[in-house]
Amino acid sequence: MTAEAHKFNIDTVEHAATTPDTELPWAELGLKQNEFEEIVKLLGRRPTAAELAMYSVMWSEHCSYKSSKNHLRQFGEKVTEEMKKDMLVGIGENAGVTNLGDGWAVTFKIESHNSPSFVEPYQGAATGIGGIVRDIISMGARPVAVMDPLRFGAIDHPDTARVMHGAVAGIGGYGNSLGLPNIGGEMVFDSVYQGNPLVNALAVGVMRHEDIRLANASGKGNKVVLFGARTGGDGIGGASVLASESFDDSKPSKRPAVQVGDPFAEKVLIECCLELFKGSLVEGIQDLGAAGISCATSELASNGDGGMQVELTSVLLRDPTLTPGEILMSESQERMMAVVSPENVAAFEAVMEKWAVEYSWLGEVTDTGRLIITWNGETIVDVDPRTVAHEGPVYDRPYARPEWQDALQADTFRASEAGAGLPATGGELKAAVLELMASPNMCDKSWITNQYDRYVGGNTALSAPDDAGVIRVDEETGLGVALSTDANGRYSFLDPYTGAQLALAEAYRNVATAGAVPMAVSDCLNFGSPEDPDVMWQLAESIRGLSDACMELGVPVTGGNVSLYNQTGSTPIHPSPVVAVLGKLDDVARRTPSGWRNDADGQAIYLLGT
Amino acid sequence: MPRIVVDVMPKPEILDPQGKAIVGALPRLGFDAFAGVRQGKRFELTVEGEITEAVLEQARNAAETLLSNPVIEDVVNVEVVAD
Amino acid sequence: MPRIVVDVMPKPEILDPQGKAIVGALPRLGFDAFAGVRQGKRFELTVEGEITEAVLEQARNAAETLLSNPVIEDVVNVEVVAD
Amino acid sequence: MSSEFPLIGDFSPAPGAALSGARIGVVTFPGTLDDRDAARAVRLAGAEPVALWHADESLQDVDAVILPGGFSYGDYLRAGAIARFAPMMSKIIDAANSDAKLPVLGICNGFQILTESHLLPGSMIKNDHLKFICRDQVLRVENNATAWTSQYATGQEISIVLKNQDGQYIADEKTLDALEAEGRVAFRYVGWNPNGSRRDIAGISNEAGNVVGLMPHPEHAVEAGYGPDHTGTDGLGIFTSVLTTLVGGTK
Ligand SMILES: Nc1ncnc2c1ncn2[C@@H]1O[C@H](COP(=O)(O)OP(=O)(O)O)[C@@H](O)[C@H]1O
Repeated sequence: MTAEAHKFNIDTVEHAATTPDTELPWAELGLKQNEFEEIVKLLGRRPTAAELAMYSVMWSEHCSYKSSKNHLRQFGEKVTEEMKKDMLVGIGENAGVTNLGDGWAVTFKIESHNSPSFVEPYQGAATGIGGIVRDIISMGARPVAVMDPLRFGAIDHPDTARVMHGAVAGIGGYGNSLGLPNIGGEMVFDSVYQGNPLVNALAVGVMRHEDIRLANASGKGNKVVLFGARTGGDGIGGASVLASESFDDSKPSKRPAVQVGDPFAEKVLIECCLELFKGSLVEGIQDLGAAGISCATSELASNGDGGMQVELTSVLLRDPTLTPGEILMSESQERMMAVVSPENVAAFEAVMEKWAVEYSWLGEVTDTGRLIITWNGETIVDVDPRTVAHEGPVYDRPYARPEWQDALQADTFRASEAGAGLPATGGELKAAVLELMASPNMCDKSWITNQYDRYVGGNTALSAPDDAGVIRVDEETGLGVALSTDANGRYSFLDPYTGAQLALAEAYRNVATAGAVPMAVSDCLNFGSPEDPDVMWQLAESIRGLSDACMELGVPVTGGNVSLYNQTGSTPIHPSPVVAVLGKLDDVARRTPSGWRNDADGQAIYLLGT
Repeated sequence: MPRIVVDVMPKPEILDPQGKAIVGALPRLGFDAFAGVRQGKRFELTVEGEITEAVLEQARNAAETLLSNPVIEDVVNVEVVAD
Repeated sequence: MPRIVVDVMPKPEILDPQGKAIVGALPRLGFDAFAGVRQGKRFELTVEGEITEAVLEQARNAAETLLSNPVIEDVVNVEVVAD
Repeated sequence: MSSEFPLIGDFSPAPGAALSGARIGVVTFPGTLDDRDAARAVRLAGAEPVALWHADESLQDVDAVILPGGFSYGDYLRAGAIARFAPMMSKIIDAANSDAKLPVLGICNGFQILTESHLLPGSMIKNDHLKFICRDQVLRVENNATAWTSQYATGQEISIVLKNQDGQYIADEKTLDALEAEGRVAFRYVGWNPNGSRRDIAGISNEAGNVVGLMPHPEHAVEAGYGPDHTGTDGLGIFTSVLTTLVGGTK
């Protein structure tokens, strides 16, 4: 064995088989006893340190959806054939894809980056944009716009300025540098978000049908490549127990808990990927987000038709002290993994050199059905990739309507009782309107939107302050898309079933009033701890409400994200299902801006609806 | 006038995109001697009057609270410079 | 590993918007000892092997041509730092 | 990718374009963002856009060059500082200074690259308010005798898009006096100075008038519906100006 192999006390599969009684830090890595036992059962032996690292991140709530999966199924079940007719790729891939006609397709998705944005608002929000944009690229699309629904604590709380200005600057700093127009979002202040701001990010991309790419590794002998930024210790600060793979007492080296984004690297990555797609140089592709290489290798392998063999020492490192387990868990940004057939290797490398993007070949697709990861030739991971990526634990968490729900709903404001406070004269009415308009949640948002580039690309037909953002897709025909995101945590708190429906209805209306036909939904479900039956009820009701409403309106959910454990101590945030609706315009020239037009003198005003 | 210099650098374990871009550019200009570059900040604080220990203490505090972001940066130096 | 530190500051006659913002913020945080602040850049160049005079000369050149823009900035310092 | 439909803003000359026969290069650096937009503006003005790659050394016989906006090399170090050393820039600097006086336009990051290259005097520092700003901005055309402004009237006010983080134009007093005395201030901000630029300067030219740099983005105001206030097309004049210059005409 080389000195390199001895750099760490490598825990090989062979070693694991002969040392069944080694104590493993599964609890520190967030696994429950039953989950650890399940891993031992699946493997028929104790996991190696590297395997433990992979299972622990992939079976986390964030990656496995273990608390929400049983409920999320409704999005796939409550759909008619009619709703499916334009769905080219549904839930389960990096992002859903919807047919726009004329050979065009659109993909969009919304995700959360809540807790990183509380710790370090600028970088947390910036990397939130970076992550969602990579999801869109990995579908084969050119990203064309972003949106940012935001929720912060009370506007007059001393910490709100830190989080809010940092997050807005980070979203601008990253999104502007990528050349993606920001076409809308939300800004809500409420003390329930004080210790738990919601920083959600949406990206939308367009492609020709034939350019759609999926995250799968097929074709024995095809090569696996990692490209983009080097792998550092980012995001594994919390899992420092792995710094010593043999779990002895040696001191873990420093691991950053926050990630710093490099928008320039991501912009180059976008162009580089588009050039790969144009030349049909990749068979499958996956972005690296949470759970990094663990996620990319296990998902690519389990979506493919065989297995995968990877040599982990081939990964280019920013920090040479990283251990195999840490390399597998690292969340370093601006990386992608692709599967390339041998005849395209040279052409692939030429594209990398042109854009000066670093890459390294890690291994290849096999027909063994196993994901095998070696460290200097010694096997440190030997698993069925499906057990890592798709067959993790699923929980039917108990839930029940909270006891306090009735009292909450009964606590209403009746004008007749509180009459004294209502405006009676024209002057009072005016004062009330002015007060409302000046309230933090209603007042002008241009201090935010002026920090975002809304023009880049030259295809923005509507953006703030309009109800929906509109982007032209085809310059010849004017074909385009409209997007809006909405949520109201207070409504959802009062009645989660109806609240989620209202969020959908609002986003749907915003898209429709822009002149578009609503076609698809993506959602970001921001809730407290699923281990709290009250919160679990809110989540279950919201999903039931949203899926029922989608069926009613005939728009399918094509993707989304669940963010749980948004709470301070035992106090959860209000249930906040952020709903994004995408619509289609045959010609964006016919879009309808909101607001009175200067040339509208003398035109009639109608109020529609009930 | 005497000044207090405060130097702030990105933490070593944190990605420094600026330093990375500079490292990439140097060899193209014929500067091949450097293996790595990190870019930080240098602040010069001027003081009217004398730099007492109390003033220096203020500078150290300001360095930790306002001039650096302790999540991603380290204050590597706070010193008095005369010229 | 020994490093070469290059310090670059905005020219004195140029208004430095970042420094100005910091001067404004300091008293609000109770730091009242400072009359002015200027924000510049500190680069740390790492070298594999020894820092010879030739390497130092490269660093000086890089400082003047790439790391600073003489229209707005001065290179105030190029020195070897050991640790 | 099929070629019959251009992917959003792909460079493909519109049929029937290039009536003037002019070929205008648009340079892409790593991190350039508005190259597709600049190419579209060239096309709408009636010329043929030619994509130029920063690392190449051939100007491909173009008749003029645009350095578009964006964040070349992330704007790391200083905006435009690293891009200035690209091989393509050496060619452009030579061609701009040659007897042929190649017309060169730098928009935003392109303007920053031109100052870093010393094709234009002065420099850009952070906006005085330290934030990125995106807004519809009114400019006054101060000099219509440059290669890129001949289609405007001197004193004409135009509304185009402004978006930048490091847009505060500065130069020493002597340089500023000289720029004014020689009529080399091409554009000034009107109504409000959005970044603290000295003497409200939004754009300048070199002595010969073939090299122009400006912070705001004319390429985002060339198509009704996608520019300022959903209607503005005031930016198109910049691109038609250079065509007029190339065929030797004036307004
Ligand atoms: N964080 C944000 N990012 C981008 N755009 C935003 C953001 N917050 C609000 N906006 C935009 O500002 C405009 C006004 O927002 P808002 O007052 O929430 O509108 P409405 O009440 O009509 O939903 C909308 O166009 C919205 O998309």
